[in-house]
Formats: sequence, structure tokens, C-alpha cells
Amino acid sequence: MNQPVPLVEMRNISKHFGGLQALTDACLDLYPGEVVGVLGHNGAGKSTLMKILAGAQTASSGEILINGDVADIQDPNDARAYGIETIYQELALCGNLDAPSNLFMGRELHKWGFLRKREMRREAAEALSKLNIRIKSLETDVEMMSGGQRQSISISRAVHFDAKIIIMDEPTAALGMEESKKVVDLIQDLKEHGIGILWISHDIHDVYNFTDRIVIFHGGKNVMTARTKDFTQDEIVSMIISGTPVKKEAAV
Amino acid sequence: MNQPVPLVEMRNISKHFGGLQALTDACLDLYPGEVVGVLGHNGAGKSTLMKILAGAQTASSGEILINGDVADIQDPNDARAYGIETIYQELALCGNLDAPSNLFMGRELHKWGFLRKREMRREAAEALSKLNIRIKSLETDVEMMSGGQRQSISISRAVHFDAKIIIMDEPTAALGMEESKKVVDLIQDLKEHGIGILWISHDIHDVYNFTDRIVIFHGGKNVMTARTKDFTQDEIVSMIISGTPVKKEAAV
Amino acid sequence: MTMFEKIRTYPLTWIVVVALVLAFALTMASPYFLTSGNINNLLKQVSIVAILAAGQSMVIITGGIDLSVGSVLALSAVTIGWLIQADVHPLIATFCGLAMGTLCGFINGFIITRGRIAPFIVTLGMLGIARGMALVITGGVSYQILEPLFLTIGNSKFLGLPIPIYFVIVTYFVIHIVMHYRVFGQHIYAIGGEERVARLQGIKVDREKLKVYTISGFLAALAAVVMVGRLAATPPSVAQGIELQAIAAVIIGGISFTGGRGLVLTALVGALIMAMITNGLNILGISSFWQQVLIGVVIIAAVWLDNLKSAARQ
Amino acid sequence: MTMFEKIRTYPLTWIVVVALVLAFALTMASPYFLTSGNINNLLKQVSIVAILAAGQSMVIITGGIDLSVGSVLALSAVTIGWLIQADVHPLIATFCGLAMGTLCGFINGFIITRGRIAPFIVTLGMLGIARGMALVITGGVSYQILEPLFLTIGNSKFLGLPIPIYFVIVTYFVIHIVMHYRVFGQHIYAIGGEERVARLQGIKVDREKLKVYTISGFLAALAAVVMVGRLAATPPSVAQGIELQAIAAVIIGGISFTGGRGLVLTALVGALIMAMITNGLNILGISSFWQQVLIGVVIIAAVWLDNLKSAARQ
Amino acid sequence: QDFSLSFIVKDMTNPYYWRMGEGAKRAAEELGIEMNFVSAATNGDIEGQIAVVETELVKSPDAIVLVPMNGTALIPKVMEANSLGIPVITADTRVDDGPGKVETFVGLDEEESFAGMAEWVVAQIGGAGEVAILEGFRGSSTAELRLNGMMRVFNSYPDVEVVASIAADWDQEKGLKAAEDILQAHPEVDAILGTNDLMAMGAVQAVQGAGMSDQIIVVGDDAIPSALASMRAGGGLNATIDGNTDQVGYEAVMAAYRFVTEGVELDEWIVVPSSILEPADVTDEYLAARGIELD
Ligand SMILES: Nc1ncnc2c1ncn2[C@@H]1O[C@H](COP(=O)(O)OP(=O)(O)OP(=O)(O)O)[C@@H](O)[C@H]1O
Ligand SMILES: Nc1ncnc2c1ncn2[C@@H]1O[C@H](COP(=O)(O)OP(=O)(O)OP(=O)(O)O)[C@@H](O)[C@H]1O
Ligand SMILES: O[C@@H]1[C@H](O)[C@H](O)CO[C@H]1O
Ligand SMILES: [Mg+2]
Ligand SMILES: [Mg+2]
Repeated sequence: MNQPVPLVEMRNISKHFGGLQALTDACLDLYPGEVVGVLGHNGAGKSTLMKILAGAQTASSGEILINGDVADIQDPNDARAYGIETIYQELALCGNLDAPSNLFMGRELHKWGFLRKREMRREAAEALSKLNIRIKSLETDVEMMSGGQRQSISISRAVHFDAKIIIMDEPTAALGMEESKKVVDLIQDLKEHGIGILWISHDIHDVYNFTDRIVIFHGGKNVMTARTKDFTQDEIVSMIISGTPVKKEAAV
Repeated sequence: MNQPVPLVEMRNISKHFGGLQALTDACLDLYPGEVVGVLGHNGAGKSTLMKILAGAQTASSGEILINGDVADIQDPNDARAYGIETIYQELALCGNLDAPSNLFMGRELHKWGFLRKREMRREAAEALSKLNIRIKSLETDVEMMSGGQRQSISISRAVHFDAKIIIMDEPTAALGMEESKKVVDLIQDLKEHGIGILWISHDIHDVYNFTDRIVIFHGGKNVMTARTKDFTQDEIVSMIISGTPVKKEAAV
Repeated sequence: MTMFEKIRTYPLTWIVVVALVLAFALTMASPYFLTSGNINNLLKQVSIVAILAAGQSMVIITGGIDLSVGSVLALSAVTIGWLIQADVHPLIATFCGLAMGTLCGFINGFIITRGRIAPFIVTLGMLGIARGMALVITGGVSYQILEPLFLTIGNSKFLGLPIPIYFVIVTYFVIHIVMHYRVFGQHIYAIGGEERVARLQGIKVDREKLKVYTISGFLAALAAVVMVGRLAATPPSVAQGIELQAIAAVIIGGISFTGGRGLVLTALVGALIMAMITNGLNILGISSFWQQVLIGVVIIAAVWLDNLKSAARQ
Repeated sequence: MTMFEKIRTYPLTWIVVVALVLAFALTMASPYFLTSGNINNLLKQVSIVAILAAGQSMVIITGGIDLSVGSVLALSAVTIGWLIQADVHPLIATFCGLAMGTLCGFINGFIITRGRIAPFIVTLGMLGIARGMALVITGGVSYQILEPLFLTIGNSKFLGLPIPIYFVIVTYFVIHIVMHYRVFGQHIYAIGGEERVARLQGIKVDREKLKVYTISGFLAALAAVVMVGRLAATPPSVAQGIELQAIAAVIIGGISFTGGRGLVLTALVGALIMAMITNGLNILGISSFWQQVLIGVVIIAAVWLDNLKSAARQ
Repeated sequence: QDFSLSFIVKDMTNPYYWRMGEGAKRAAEELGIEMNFVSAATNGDIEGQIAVVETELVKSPDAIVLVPMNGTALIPKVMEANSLGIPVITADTRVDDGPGKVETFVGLDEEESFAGMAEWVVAQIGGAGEVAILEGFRGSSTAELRLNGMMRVFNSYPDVEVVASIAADWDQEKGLKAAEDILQAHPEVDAILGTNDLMAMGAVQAVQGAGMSDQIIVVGDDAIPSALASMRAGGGLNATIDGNTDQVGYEAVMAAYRFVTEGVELDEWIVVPSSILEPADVTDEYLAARGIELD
């Protein structure tokens, strides 16, 4: 906890889908310049919690504070207004459009409503090259692209605009080694610019090496929130699997 | 090369999409009871090659031999007839159907055309439990499920029927640690039953530890085919990234 | 899920409630609405659209559309009429009429699957072709059909209910079984959900679609049998534009054009709602100008009411 | 991509080839087809459906449908007629007619987006409502419009071409710009591609859809202006069933119901193909029975021919 | 002979125009002239009929006989023919007065003949009772004229009440449904007037289905073969207007020919008498005279 007011604070978020309880009193906080790893087994509720913060879903109960104030996030535009950008696990791309169109979707560059296609193309090419991704033609519809290529577009989009908070839901799942490495570098870079990052990942190495804190969920409930380095990698794995916190003085 | 006749041999496969050349003279072989890792950067053409074997796409040129005979694979049914099962990178699930329906899609259990729903449900529950996946209700439509849950269904489907050759296109990308572990165990188990497995993965640790051979692609072309342990992990990584083979006597 | 949960989320529940609300309103508005005579009426009137809607809903669940049903109905009807006036035995004539409709449906399915042409275009083409053929066969003439077989279908009752409604009951019973208890039905939902995936998983998509359009053609012919009974005649101009009613019944019931979802039984309720609106307005003696306006308003309102279920489910 | 590649894969190329093949066949079949008089006719005849098809294609690209265009056209036309016979200045009457159509479109869009009701249902409702209102306003009477403004639109030429075709040209020019050079158009394609994603990425989906239906209503009213010019009258029964023609034009052009894809200009060629078929068969003096059959066959054949492009592209 | 004539009717799905065509063809054969007998695809498709007229004009026929789908909307096409010097004759339905020049109108007066039918019905029900009307496609001029004719008569009898007037769009099945509903809401109804035979035949079915054939009079218009057959079989249709449709076709062709080749001035209206046909009138002689075969 390096600063007094958290960028994001999610308090007692519950969410049910019909009869299914996906989240129960889930809590999470994030400070500027911090990378928080969000961990848990498949179906633990990680994506659901992130979607609630992103405005893609609404919580059944609980509240969200941004910079200490209660925030009313009803839809994705509300979240954006708070500077929240999201890389969705399902990527959220329009397969019928090309990479620049997807990158600028909803925020097209324009002059009096007329698209500045050339500019968007150029910026998109630049943004994608930062991730070292090989895309043969920027005119190709996204649905024709490989899994990794698509994921890169989704990542580029989230970091291209000035975000304060970035949600990354398994951003490197489809990426090659080199491409993953670039994303991890990118995360460090964003962190240095004071951006807060929520990072969902199943890759314990990356999480251990590159997050400041971790939050572990199990069956929709918090298991533990702690500074990453207060535990060993094995202890974290054991908490993810068992769903019970490892007792330790240092735990927050 | 532990046996004389390969299960699968793909020879000089090329594929272009309009002007885009995705594969150029790609070659690959697979023997019974063998796990071959298919490696390469994003967009290298791995999935395209696998789709051609699976009958989901047809090659522009080249030929496929199964058990030494030229095979004519025009559509997924042809591939199935050769005992080829596929876990697609995009999973290939019908979001509007539940897990049992997806698992048995196209191979429904029935009596005189009447569905044996209860049996399918039971078998599906069993199959999924083997992967240790937590799915709260088997009646839920697949599109409501988490990324990992969906991937598990896709995996269960590929291994549930008697396959001789299983293509796994990044099967653990969305899985948690424990769940991934189960899949790796499963692969070992299938291998022992003489099944040949093509495994695409970006996880170099898993590939290094659990494959017999590797094939590396770069920009649609073969870089190297070799026994995994003939190289170090770092050498493999370097080949994937650079696209040029590391010179060694032991290379096949 | 509790029993109550189950009922509450069953797709049929809300649309039935909507139908009941409408029936209640009409009963309040006119003393004639809830008479046994009028209920009989309604059952007869709904029958043709209801039969067509059953086929249409299968088609729509695959993600397709069948615009040709009205014309195919007419062609089947005139086939029957033409054969009967040529002294063919009514049962054989009926059989040939059914075969004609089935053939039209088969041709639709064949061109859609082999030619990879949009169902909208193919069935629009068939709409013209079948209607034209009906006119060519008859030279525009309407035959009178006074065969006891058809008079019975059109005017008799069985167990207190008009005969056409039994056609409807059997149709929906069979289609319901097919859709929810047979492999074929399972495939239809898969195809409608994601055709590409269905193909990857080895479903013979083309064959199954061919069957669906063939069934839709057969049901159009079955509706023709009822129509011939009701009219005691086979005017080649009959059932123009009825496809829109059949499609509307399906959509009102809650099956969506997206495909892959929905319960065929809801189309029956959708057809009933449509029939009640027209019947109710006729009974109330609303002028024909305002009738069109009101039909429009009530259709929208009914669907809006039905949509409230999603709100209620939260 | 080479220039040749580019032309070959441009969506317009093949459908234009299909249209040319059809035109060639008709020229061979009848000496009247390729006369300047008949070309003029064709241009006038295509104009109304073409204007409607422009709006319809925008709607279909969002993944929706607008069944109400024929009725909205009629309501706009009778609005103009009614005002003119009440001695309102023709320009003001025209303005009010355009406003009426636009309002109907707005209401469609409003109910679709606010009520979350399927476009099929809402616009089917509006089909009844607008037609009914047209009858209510006029009491079923058709007004004669002998204003020079409309007579000019209907019967004069400019630079050798009939005036209605200029309405078409301007419409397609504007819509083409909107769809391919403006942010709004970009949003329409995104919505049609994947509405959920468009929403997640902050596109105001409801607002954009509202605009699209409003434009479709406006274009129906614009078509009404041409119609009034052509008929010199405002029969409230006009343009019945024309929605099917407009939709068919769009689909023949190659835009699919799936949404998110397609070039609006192809709808113009689609409308032209439809008009040529009818015009050609009329000229050949084919009996109206066989005409229906042939129209069906040719529509399917045209689309089949167009589909060959995918084969050719391999 | 190189005389060409375009005969344009509304549609051919209705046997009514089929009959008109038979009369017209008889005349054309007698005269040995070339005739194009054409129509739009459906009744109601005004644009479609306009396109047909435009196409026919391209062929520069010597004359046009037009059965306009709408009395006002076809005026511009009449004017276009005028400007091309092609004479126009209307039949069955008039174009409204206006700038279009029509050489003559052949046929009956829709409004008057329906007024006549209304009078006949009033007489049948003894000057008092309930009547119901099945309207044609509203907004089409034929439907409006027929309705006007009937309403004028019914309104003049204080004891006659029009209890229902429902649009059934010229269609038999819609006629059947509307009649069924009328019988529910107004079981006391004495007469149902179909504004064409198709709808009337639907009503006959409804009345029979309700077992009320003895109480209710059903009448139609057009004297199409199936209506005649029904009347002959005592099948429940009580009367229909015989507009001598084939005669209309015949006279129209004759008039066009004489006007062009002989330059005779035509009367403003060539009246083809209409009559109300009752079952007893449908005799073998009648059918033979009209060239209709019923089986
Ligand atoms: N729209 C929905 N309707 C019904 N159930 C849902 C919905 N979305 C998620 N769920 C359920 O909520 C639970 C949590 O899902 P969530 O996607 O949040 O898991 P996750 O932790 O992200 O898992 P993964 O690691 O596999 O991505 C799962 O059981 C899932 O099936
Ligand atoms: N249907 C298609 N149309 C056009 N291009 C395609 C199509 N499918 C794949 N491609 C292109 O072919 C190349 C290879 O794609 P492929 O999916 O095989 O890559 P991959 O090796 O599986 O990558 P990843 O690791 O990201 O999954 C990519 O450049 C991709 O954009
Ligand atoms: O006279 C005819 C017929 O009555 C037809 O049924 C409708 O159109 C009218 O013009
Ligand atoms: Mg997730
Ligand atoms: Mg791949």
C-alpha cells in the first residue's frame, strides 16, 4: 500500500446469474502504478469481477469506488469515463472489420465526422509493431487472423488511449514467447507511468515476477490479498488450488 | 522415429488465402504413441496446417498420407473417418447449447434416432470431471461459461471418442494451473495408448518436458524438425524467434 | 431449480400469459368473444397459419427463412382441386397435393444447400414459381370441391372441436418431439447456433437443412388440405402474403431470426395471438382503416409485454 | 494487390457483370429492350425501389429489417396529397410529407432501441399503422396532384435522363459517403458485425440504430415524392408489398441478413436487376402467369451467377 | 392486318379478368388483329401496372385498352399515351376526370351497379334488417366506389342497419374469416354483401359452416365461373352482379379498332349493361351464350 487513496476499490461485489452465484462479497483494490495479479481456478469469477468494473456487466450488489468516490458504472462508457480500459478474455473484436477499425472502434479519428483513415492506419501499424506482431496486411478482416494476432490488436487498443486503469484478462494466453515478453515489458512501462493494472493470468511465473500484489479467488470468494513477495510461488499455487489461505504473519 | 510407417505425413503443404501465403511447402509427420510439439510465432501458420489435417480447410497444394496411404481429406468428416480429432484454437463450440450437447455434437447417443439425454449427461459429467473442471450446472449454455470451462469441454470432446490422432491447438491456453496439469497428464495417458498427438503450444516448459519431437514453423515454412531433447530449451526458443535452425549434428 | 423457477423460465410461460391477457381484454370488450361459437371460430381460423408457423419456426431456428409457404400452399391446393375435378379419387388427389408441396420444399432446400444461395432469395423465387404454376395449371380458375372428405375437414367437429385443430395438434406434437427428442432436432439447434461449428463436428448440415425445408413444404401442403376443406374450393390466388403472418407468429412467439434458440410451441401461441387480434377487432366492429392501425399496435404491445419477462427474471 | 485483383474482388464487379449478362440476354430477346425509350422507362421504374433499397441496405447492414417502407411511403404520399388539396403550398406539403416519413422511421427506431423489440415486429407493426393512418387521413380517397412541381418530377428529363433517376443518384452518393467515409457508417458496420462488441467499445449503439431507421423512413418519404410525381396522385393503397422488392434488391446485390458487410451500391444494381427482369418479361409479352414463374427463376439464377465469383476467386 | 392493340388489365389471378380476356380475344380474332393481353402480377400493385403501360407504349401500339388499377394514379400514363398519339380506351374501371384524354369508357358504373345490388338486397329482406359488407382492398378505387354505392342506398333506409363492414382484400380466405366473425358478433344478420365473388364464396362457406344458409342472403359480384357453379348447385350464393365482363372486353376491342381504323367518334360511355343474376337465371342457355362450361 504505497499510497493512501486507491485508484479502484471494489467492495463486497456479489453477482448471480439466475440461480448461479458467480461472486460473493468479492473485494479488490488497486493503487496507481501498481500491478495486481488476479488469480484463481477456472470459473472462480475473475472475469466476471473484471467485467463489472469494465461496465460490461452490473453487480447484483456491492459498490465500486474510483479515487475514493463511489462510482456508478452502468455501461462500458461509464467505465471509460473513469479511464478504465479493458482487454477482454474474449477479445471483443468485430471480426468483420480490419485491425485499424477495431483499434479505433468508438474513438475513430475524424475531421467533422469524416474518417481520417490514413492516420488511423498509420497509428495502428505503429501500435501493433510495438508488440512485435507480424500482420501481413492491415486491410485483412480480423476474423481471418490468427489467435495471437487478434489478441495483439485487443491489447494495442487498450493501451493506445490514455487509460488510468487497465484490466488485462489473460492478455498473453494466445501469444508466442516473444510476443508475451513484449506485453510484460509493456506492463512494466505502463506501471512506470502511474497506471494501475489488473492482470488476470494463469502463468504463475509471470505473475510472481511482475506483479506487486495478488488477489486470489476461489468459487467466487476472496481467498487472500497479499504482497506477491510475501509468499513463495508454491504457496500461491497451493492457495489457488485449495482455496484456503496459507497462514503467515506477513499477510495483509 | 520409433516405427517405420508414420500415422500422419503431411508433405509440401502450401496454402494461400487470396494474395496471402500462409504456408509454403510445410511438412510434418507423426508416429503412433508420439507427442509432437508444433511451434512457431503468432501467425506462423500452425493453426492453418492443423486445420488442413482436420479437414476444416483444404490445402492449395501438397499431400497428406495416413498410415502410409494418400488420404483425401476434404471436410471434417473425412478427417474423422481417419480417426483424427481436433481441439480447435477457437474451440468450435455452439454457444447456444449446453456442455453435453457440445460434447456429443454430431455423434449423439440415440436409440432409433431418439436422443439418450440422460446417458449423454452422465457421460459428459464424467468426462469433464476427469479434467477437474468445476461446472456448476451442465444445463448451462456454453456461451455463459468461463473461458477455461469452455476449453475443457472442447478437450473432453476430442478425447472422448476413440481417436487415433489428436490435434491440440493450444489446449491449455485458457486453463488454470491445476486444470493444465490434468491435460498434460491426459496427454501422457493417450500417448501410452498409442495415440499420436500434435500439440501446438507457446509454453516452452511444457513442450520441452512433454513432447517427443518438435516441429518449428516460421512465416509458413519449416525451420526445423527434431527430437526435443536434442536441443536445449534456449536453443528452441532462439529458433522459434529467429526462424533459423541451430546447427547441430544430432538434428534430424 | 425449483419447480416455480422452472415454470417461470420456461419459454412458453410468458407468451401464454400475454395471450391470456389479450383474451381477457377482448372478453371484457365484447360479450361475443368468449362464446363457445367464437372459440370454435378462432380455432378454425388459427389452424392454417399455425401449421405454416410450425414449419417456419424450424426453418427460422436453422437461421433461414421460407417465404414460399403461401404460394406452395396454393399450388398444393390447386393440385388437389385439379385432380378432383379430373375425377381422381380424393385420397389420391390429397396425396398428390401433399407430394407437390413436399417437392417444392425439397427444391427449396436443394437449391439453398447445393447452390449456396440465401434462403431469402431461393424461397422468394419459389414464391413466384409456385404461384405462377398454380395459375398456369388452373388457368386462373377456382375449382369447387364438394367431396365429403373435404367438407368434413372444413365443417365437422370431433369431440366438440373443429377438425382443423386436430391437424394443428398433431403437427405440433410431432414437431415438438422431433425438435427436442430426436437427433435431427438437436442438429437443427446446432446448425442454427453456429453452422460452421456444426459442420466441423461432422453434422451433415446440408442434408439436415434439406430436410427442414422439405418439411416446411410438406406442412404448407398440409395447410392446403385444411384450406381446401375450409373454402370448399381451390382458388389459385389463395394465401397471398400469408408467409408474413406465419413468420410474425414465429417471432411473436419469441423465436428469433438469429437462429439456434426457441421452442416451436411458442409459434402456436404466436399464431393464436395474431388470430385473436383480427378476430377480436372484427367482432368489435372496428372500421377497416383503424383495424390495420390497431393490429400494428397490438402486435408491438404483445411482444413488448413478452419482453418484460427478461426484466422480471432479473 | 494488383489493380486487376482489386477490381476482381470489389463487391460491385460481379453483380454488375450479372446485370450486364441479363441486359445482353434481353437485348437479344427483344428489339425493344435496348431502345432509348425503354431505357428511360427502366430508369423511372427502378427509381422508387432503388431509393427504398438504399435505406433498407443500411438497416440490413446493422442486422435489422424494415418492413414498413411501403406503408410509410403511402402515408407520406397521402400527407402530401392531403395538404395540397387543402391548398397548402406544394413545397411545404412536400416538406411535411418528408417529415412524416422521417417521423415514422424515428418511431420505428425508438421502439426498437428503447423497447428492445425485434425490428421485424416493430416494422411489421408500423406497416399496419402507417397504412391504416393513410386510409384514415384520406378516407380511402386518392387525390389528384396536378402541381407542376410533381408533374416535372414525374415526367420531365434533365440532361436526357428522367428526373427520378437524379433522386436515386443523389441518394446513393450521400449514403455511400456516409457508409464509407463517415464515423457513423463505421459504427453501422461495427454494430452489424457484433453489436455486443460495439457496445463494449463505447459506440452508442441505440443512438446509431435510431438514426438508421430514421434515415430509412426519410428515404421512404423521398421515394413517396417520386411516386407522387409518377402517379400525379396519392392513392392510399400505393406501394403495397414493395418492401419485399426493396429487401430482395438488397439481398440480390449481395448484402446478407447477417449484417456487418456489404456495399450499399450493390443494392442499386440489385434493384436494377429486378426492374430489368419485370421490364424484360413485360416487353417480351410473357403472360403474367409465366412471368411470376420466370421472375422466380431469374432471381435465383442471378444470385447463383453472382455466387460464382467465390468459385472464381479461388 | 397490321393493327396492334395493347389490352392492359389489373391482374390475372382473378378469373374476372380471365373472362374479360376471352371476350377481348374473340373480338381480336374476328378482326384478325394482333393483341397483347397483359397485366400486373397482383391487384394492388399500381407501380407494376404503370410499368406495364410504359412497356406497352414503347411498342407503339395503335391503341390501348386500359383497366386502370387506380382511377387517379394512371392519369399520367394516359397523358403519356396522348402525347405519343396513341388513343386510350378505358374499360371496367374509369380514370378520373382530369388532363388525361380517354376516347371512351366501356363497362358498367361500379357505384350504380352496387347501388342496384343494395336495393335488391333491401327488397329481399323486406326493407328492414341487418346487413354486413365485405370490402375489397381499401384505398383502391374499385373498393371505394362499390362501398359508396351500397352505403348510399343503405343509409337511405332507416330500418336497414349496416352492422359490419370489414376489409377482406378481394380474398376468399379472408372473406371466410371475416364472415365467420360477423356471424359471431351479429348472429341476427340478414345479408352479407361481398364486393366480389371470391369474398362472397368465402362468406357462403362461413354461412354454411354455421348452418345458417336459410336465414342469410349472400351476394357477390363478377359472375365468375365458380360463383355460377355454386348458384346452379343451389350452393348458397343468392345473387351476383353480372357485369358481362367478356362483353366488356369484346366491346372495348371493337371500339378501339373502329376508332383508329374508321375514325368514328365514340360515345363518351359505351354502356355494357349489368344485371343481377339469381340462381334461376343460371340456365344452360345462359351458360352456353356466355361460353362457360361448368362440370
Ligand atoms: N453470463 C453468464 N451467465 C451465467 N453464468 C455465467 C455467466 N458468466 C459467467 N458465468 C459463470 O460464472 C462463473 C464465473 O465465471 P468467470 O468467467 O468469471 O470465471 P473466470 O474466473 O474468469 O474463469 P476462467 O479462468 O476460466 O476464465 C462460471 O461458473 C461461469 O459459468
Ligand atoms: N481464413 C483466412 N483468411 C485469410 N488469412 C488467414 C486465414 N486464416 C489464417 N490466415 C492468415 O494466415 C497466417 C497464419 O495463421 P495461423 O492461424 O495458421 O497462425 P498460427 O501459427 O496458428 O498463429 P497463432 O499462434 O497466433 O495462433 C496469418 O497471417 C493469418 O492472418
Ligand atoms: O371488378 C374487379 C373484380 O371485382 C375484382 O375482384 C377486384 O377488382 C375489380 O376491378
Ligand atoms: Mg475468465
Ligand atoms: Mg493458431
